[in-house]
Amino acid sequence: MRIVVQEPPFDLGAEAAAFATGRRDMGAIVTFSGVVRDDPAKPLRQMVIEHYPGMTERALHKIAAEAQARWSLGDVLVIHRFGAMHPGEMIMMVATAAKHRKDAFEAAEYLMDYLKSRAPFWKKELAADGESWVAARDEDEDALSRW
Amino acid sequence: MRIVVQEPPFDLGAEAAAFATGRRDMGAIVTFSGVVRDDPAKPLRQMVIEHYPGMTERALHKIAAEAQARWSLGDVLVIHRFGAMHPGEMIMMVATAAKHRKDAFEAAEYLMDYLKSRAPFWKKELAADGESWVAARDEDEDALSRW
Amino acid sequence: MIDVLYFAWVRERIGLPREQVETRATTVAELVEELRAREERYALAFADLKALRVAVDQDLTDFDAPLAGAREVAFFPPMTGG
Amino acid sequence: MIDVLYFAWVRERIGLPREQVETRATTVAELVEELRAREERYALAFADLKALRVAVDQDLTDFDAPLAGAREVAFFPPMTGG
Repeated sequence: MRIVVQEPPFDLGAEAAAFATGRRDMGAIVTFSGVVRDDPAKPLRQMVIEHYPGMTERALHKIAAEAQARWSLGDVLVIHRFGAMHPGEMIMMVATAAKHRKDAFEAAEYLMDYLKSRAPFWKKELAADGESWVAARDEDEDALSRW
Repeated sequence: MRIVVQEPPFDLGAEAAAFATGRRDMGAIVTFSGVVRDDPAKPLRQMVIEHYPGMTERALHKIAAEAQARWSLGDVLVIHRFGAMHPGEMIMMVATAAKHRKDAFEAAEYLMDYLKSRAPFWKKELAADGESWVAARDEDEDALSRW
Repeated sequence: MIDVLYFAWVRERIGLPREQVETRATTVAELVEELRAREERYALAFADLKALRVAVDQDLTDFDAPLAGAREVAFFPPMTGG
Repeated sequence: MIDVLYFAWVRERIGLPREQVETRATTVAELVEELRAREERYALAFADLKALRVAVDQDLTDFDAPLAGAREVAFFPPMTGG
């Protein structure tokens, strides 16, 4: 298990390749990556992610450990950035390795669902007309009920 | 949409990075990659994948187009190899880009479920004690019923 | 004349990847009957149709599919890609 | 003495990221009452507890959680990571 919380960009290609390389015992690798999205109707200047140092790593470890307890996984990777980033930049990624694709997919979705609303990150959007904190979506909270 | 059927290895990292780069309109990228798995109890020398040239590309295009019709996707990538490969080598990958993670995850799982049992590939395992065609699993056929 | 293709263990049992077949069969099932009657290796390959899949002109179909106008018929076991 | 941390708009409304608080509160809810009574900006930040989450010693918990032995309490809006 590898959990990384950092400000600078990460290299999705290099991380995905390193995670997948040489897994002779694991047939299925799933990655999810989240990108700062720009709404053409309301152009975004920057996204700033605030986090809670200490608790963030603790929460991510807990979520990843829970995924490993629930599914048969060879490995789990979580990288999440904080600080300022521009549209098109990568915010975070998770990767899971499992013998079978069902485990790898479900575990990645579980990680994402919990990471969204149980890891202490808060997004602020800076647009031409001002700045605003992104509101939590009910459907993200609802997503937890399926696990 | 990009569909590639080829014999040589592909570079998961480079493909994942190229697929994800600059998607300002798409917040969620999912990749799945399949690796030749080795069973320590029955070491595999090689896996050989046979396919049906012409029909393979046609079937993959059809599956990818159906995924694009069902989910709101920015892009779809499918790469599948044929020929001989060793344990640890990458067999195939799919990637999906969507505004929201639910669409990206579901579409990637749909692509994998259909690709498993509706695209004309057949796996043969070459082990120390002989060679054998991999049997289709009932659960792979059953997986289609959820869509 | 129709192109008949075989893949995986169907190809191995019959001993060739493709052949041209002169047939008056109007459905896939009739074509299978003609092939079965040819030689033991065909009879063996087509012994259990539930273990086989068929594509006509590169589209998966059923054994009762019509052959009218078809150029290419392929027989193979269930697919195991991914 | 307990460290009290604020994040996102809670931090902005209160105007500081953390402070040390001398308190005799035995639960988070009691601590919130003490903070609310301090100044208008605290009252505003804690106006709607349903819009807030709380962590005690870096674990998410409820507003009725006990504070016995706690070193660090953090208040923040629902998380929006990923």
